[in-house]
Amino acid sequence: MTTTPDTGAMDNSPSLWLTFWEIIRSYPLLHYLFRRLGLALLTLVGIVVVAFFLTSVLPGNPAVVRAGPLANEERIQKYEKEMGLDRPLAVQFGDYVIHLGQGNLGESWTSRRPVQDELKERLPATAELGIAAFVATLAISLPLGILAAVYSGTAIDWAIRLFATFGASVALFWLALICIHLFYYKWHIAPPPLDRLTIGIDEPPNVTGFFTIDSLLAGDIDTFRDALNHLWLPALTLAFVVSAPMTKMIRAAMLDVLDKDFIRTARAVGVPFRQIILVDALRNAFIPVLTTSGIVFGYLVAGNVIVERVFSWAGIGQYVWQALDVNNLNAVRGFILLIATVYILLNLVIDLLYSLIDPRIRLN
Amino acid sequence: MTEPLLAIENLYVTLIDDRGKSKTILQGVSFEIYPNEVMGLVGESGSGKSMTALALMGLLPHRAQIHSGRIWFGGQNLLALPKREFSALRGSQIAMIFQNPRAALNPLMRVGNQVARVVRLHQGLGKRAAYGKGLDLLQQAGITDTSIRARAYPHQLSGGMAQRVLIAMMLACQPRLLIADEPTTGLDVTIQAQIFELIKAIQVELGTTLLLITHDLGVVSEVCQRVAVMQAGKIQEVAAVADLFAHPQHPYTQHLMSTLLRVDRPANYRE
Amino acid sequence: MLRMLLRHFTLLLGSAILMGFIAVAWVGPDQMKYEPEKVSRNTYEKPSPEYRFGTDKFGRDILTRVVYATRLDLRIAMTVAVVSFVVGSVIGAIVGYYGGRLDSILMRGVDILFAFPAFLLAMVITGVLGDSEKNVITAVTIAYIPYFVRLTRGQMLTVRTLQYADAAISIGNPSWRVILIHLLPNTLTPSLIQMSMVAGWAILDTAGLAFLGLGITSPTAEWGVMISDGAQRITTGEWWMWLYPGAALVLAAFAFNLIGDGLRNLLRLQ
Amino acid sequence: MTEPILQIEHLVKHFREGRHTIHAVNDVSFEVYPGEAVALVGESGCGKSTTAQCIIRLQKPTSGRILFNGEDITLLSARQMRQRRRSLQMVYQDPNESLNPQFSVRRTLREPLALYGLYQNKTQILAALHRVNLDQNHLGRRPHQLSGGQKQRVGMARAMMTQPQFVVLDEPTSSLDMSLRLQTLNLLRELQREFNMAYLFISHDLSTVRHLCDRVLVMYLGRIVEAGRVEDVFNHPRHVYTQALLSAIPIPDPTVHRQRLLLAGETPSARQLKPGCGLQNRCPHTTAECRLPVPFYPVGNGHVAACRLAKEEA
Repeated sequence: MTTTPDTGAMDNSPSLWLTFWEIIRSYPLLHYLFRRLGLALLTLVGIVVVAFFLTSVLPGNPAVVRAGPLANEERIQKYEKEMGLDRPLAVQFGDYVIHLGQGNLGESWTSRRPVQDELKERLPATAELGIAAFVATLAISLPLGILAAVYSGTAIDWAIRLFATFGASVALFWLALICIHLFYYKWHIAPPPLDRLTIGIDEPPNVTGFFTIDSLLAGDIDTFRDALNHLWLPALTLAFVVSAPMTKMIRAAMLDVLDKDFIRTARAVGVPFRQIILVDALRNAFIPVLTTSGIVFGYLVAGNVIVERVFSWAGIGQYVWQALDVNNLNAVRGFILLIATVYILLNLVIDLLYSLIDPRIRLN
Repeated sequence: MTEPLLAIENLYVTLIDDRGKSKTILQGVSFEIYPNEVMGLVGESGSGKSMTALALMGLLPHRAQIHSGRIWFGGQNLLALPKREFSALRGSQIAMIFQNPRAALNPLMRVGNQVARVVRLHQGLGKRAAYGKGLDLLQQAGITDTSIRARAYPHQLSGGMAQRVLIAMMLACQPRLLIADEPTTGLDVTIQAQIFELIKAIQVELGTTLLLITHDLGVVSEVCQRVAVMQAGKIQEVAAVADLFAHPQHPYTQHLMSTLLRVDRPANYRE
Repeated sequence: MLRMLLRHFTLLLGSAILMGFIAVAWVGPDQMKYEPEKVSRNTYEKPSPEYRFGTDKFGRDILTRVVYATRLDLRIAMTVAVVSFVVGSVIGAIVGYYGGRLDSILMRGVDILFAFPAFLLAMVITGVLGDSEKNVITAVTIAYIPYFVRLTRGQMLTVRTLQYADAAISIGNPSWRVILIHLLPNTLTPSLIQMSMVAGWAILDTAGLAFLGLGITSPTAEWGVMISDGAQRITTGEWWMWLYPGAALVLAAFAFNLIGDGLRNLLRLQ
Repeated sequence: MTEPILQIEHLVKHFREGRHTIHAVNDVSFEVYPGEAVALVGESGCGKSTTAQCIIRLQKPTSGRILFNGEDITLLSARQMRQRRRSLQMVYQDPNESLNPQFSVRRTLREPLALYGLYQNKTQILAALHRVNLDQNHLGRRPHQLSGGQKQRVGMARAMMTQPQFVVLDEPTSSLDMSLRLQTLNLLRELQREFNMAYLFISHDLSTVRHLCDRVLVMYLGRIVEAGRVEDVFNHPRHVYTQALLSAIPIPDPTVHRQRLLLAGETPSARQLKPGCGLQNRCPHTTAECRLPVPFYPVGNGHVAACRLAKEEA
């Protein structure tokens, strides 16, 4: 597209879209954000397509599963028709996308309820566990990572690295079993690994969906204590495994930064060591750690599925596990979209944080 | 004769390389620096001149260890000082600028704040006063529009500009001994000339003692009064600059002199 | 010499453990006095001289099953690591060198795959493909190919700007020689390290899937399957059912991780 | 008079960098004759390396012609260009980066021959090694087993394997220590005499230029500002930029005292170019005339300078 000045009215009134774009482009940060947003949307579209077709090629026929083992051909066909499985795949996809546009993820074929409602019910359980585990992960890996970097090459570093390598090798479900065996079976410190509250204790009134927070909001100390009692062991188990790669990343990032020229300059002009570590090094090390936190998210979510299974925790991990078992396509798709969306949103937030911390991104 | 400001005696430093082998990289380095002089330390890459400087600063990398030797500064042996007291000398008594000035600044901090931080450390001013003082120092270091430039981040500055910021930091330190390790390597020739003029001017004005590390005998001849020639971890010759060029004593120095290329004379082979 | 041993302690330890596992996988099954899937009346036996690791609910010998599982799990982990490495590196090298539109499209695809944790991706794909050894391998391989694509592409982007890339072109190499002969071999070091890491992850993922009842399923002797069997008895205290297969699994993953760390140390030196 | 081996005509190279256009090379023309060593000097970002990359076609020029033996190589296909590369070679700047770390010296040196079907036996490689003062002990070594100077000599040997008529030398001595620098320059000189090659020597180091080259082209902000025989330009620089550049270089002789000509400020960005002399905001002699396009003024003996002061002397 070329604009030739002084040749007509067109040039004096460029299209609204162009003006809009020009305005955005003149603010680098805004421009950057819009580009990131566009890319995120594109990725999401790709994920919808992949999620749909991947699950559609399932060799097992959901109608057969639903009809039960004793059903005859006729009954199966009836279910296929009812579930829309007899139509061409493209039509099914179009249907799915239209529903998606209306915020409708389809119906779960086992419970006959909308998938989005079921996910909404179960998400807080997963989020509560995940966030608790993440906080614990930071509490473990931040000091360990910094210590290992500052004392690199010493016995402290060696021990921390061994811990990290071992932590990366521990099968989460096995660790969970050991924890349950010790803390519940042997020592009776933890409650039985059965969901989020002891049977007989009512769920607190739903505000956030986090039982610990909701019970506090309701002023119900007993429920809070019970919720916390159920939460700590799975959260710590998960945190142990996730903090292994996190510690490694923090250590590597810190080591990298401590080796930089500007740290040497800061020392050469007499900046105290503590200030160098906590101000100069940590802030700079935060950047690479931030960019890899998608991986940590991956560990958390994948770990959650397993921990939920072992501790019978009624979150979305359990949900998808059950759905996969019976070819509950809409439920699986809903789960995939949910995870992908959260991941993409997370990445957007990371990018935003990134551009706030690092002036080289902000201003280029 | 005046007392030397700094005297290095028989300094041995070993370095453990990646393969775990140790290698002696400084083999009995000894020389003195007298107050108010500009001393050159010249040598080729790997000769140990940067390691000598880092040893003076107590900033040797982890893998390097001082084996033996003494560094006398202000009547104290720096190597015998407790760690804490040695760090207290850094910046206030001895300070150092490095090559690759853009990498020598914290990329996440505005340069004005970096200078102000050093001012606060060494001159005990309040935040605002330190920032104002920092702007003055930046101006002294030859930066124009200081209030705007002080808000810049290092990546927005050219190498020459970044080196001026570092020089402003040195002005804030007002050290008795300033070490400059190849301060213009990587900068353009015309900018190099500007920076050297600035360093010379500041040295004369403040009466700071300067140890200039370089591989360029041209720089030595134009900036320094005395010079130590280093090769393979040893000091081979120490002399006044005029003497060194007129009558190089050590074979290595003589060899260096024979390889000099001069821009003001026709090439050797055509003579 | 002692110093060398100490420096490469992790690599040596990892290799030693792995060698041990390979030996067990190779000759172990022939030495066992029980069959892995043979049912007996001695259910839930505690570890004893007769049953070193005890028995499970069908009276099967846990030790025998752990040994047979070694063969299966190692085979899966190594296949996944090698196949994802080869496929991922070639794709990564080509898109990294040429860049442009092909690169943008492909990397978008990789981003899409990266939006899932590898384990979840493998879980969904296994769920889609159905339960079999081949399908687990396929699923886990697909989940890890993007790692190698991204890694090699990134390496390629760096390497192709180095002067020896220019030199290779300017002495008259055609593009395919520049990519395959000059550049690709110089991008492989990180992928090699990654490969041993992926082997470790793959073994954990395979067992994790089996633990959830996906991929390899009962009654096959597989570590995850056995741990899953044991998990059903977690509240009644038959700890030997899950402890031993889990220990074998973790030790194997540990070996791969040690090798990965050790390789990183070793290759960084050159 | 002989035909030039290389003729650059109105070479222009612009890069896009986000919303900006970098004017790396702006209308550069010169020629190089067989057997001649021509230096292209200037500070970082002046466009000298981009010019070199265009000549050996690692970059595609925005416009302009590059005639090699009378043939415009910007129009050749990739396959045709590969054939021409045999006589058009390059020695790279950084010896640590310009050799494939996986290749032994033998393989590095055999490759250019093998690509043109010229490789017969090991003696060819040994001969090439001897020319750069290395021997058969180095044959099996990989780059990390060689010193910086040895690596650079392998790089030189590689460029000379196919006996090219023309070699671009991209700062081949800038990362070498001073004692190696002279050695390397002398070696380049010998090789040039032996094979009667033409050199284009890209450098920011004027002292090496004075040692090696016959003619010099001084570049600033993507343009050539002064050109002439080395002795003429170094003894009587006519452009203020050349004068400043020469006076900025420290002379290793305490008995020499010079008046230094310091330029104000720094090289402006190559994003927005103003018409006229590139030095107009840094030069103490700037007048209104300098803000208009400045032609080359001849000052005799093929020496030209695009500077107002040169006109008065001409």
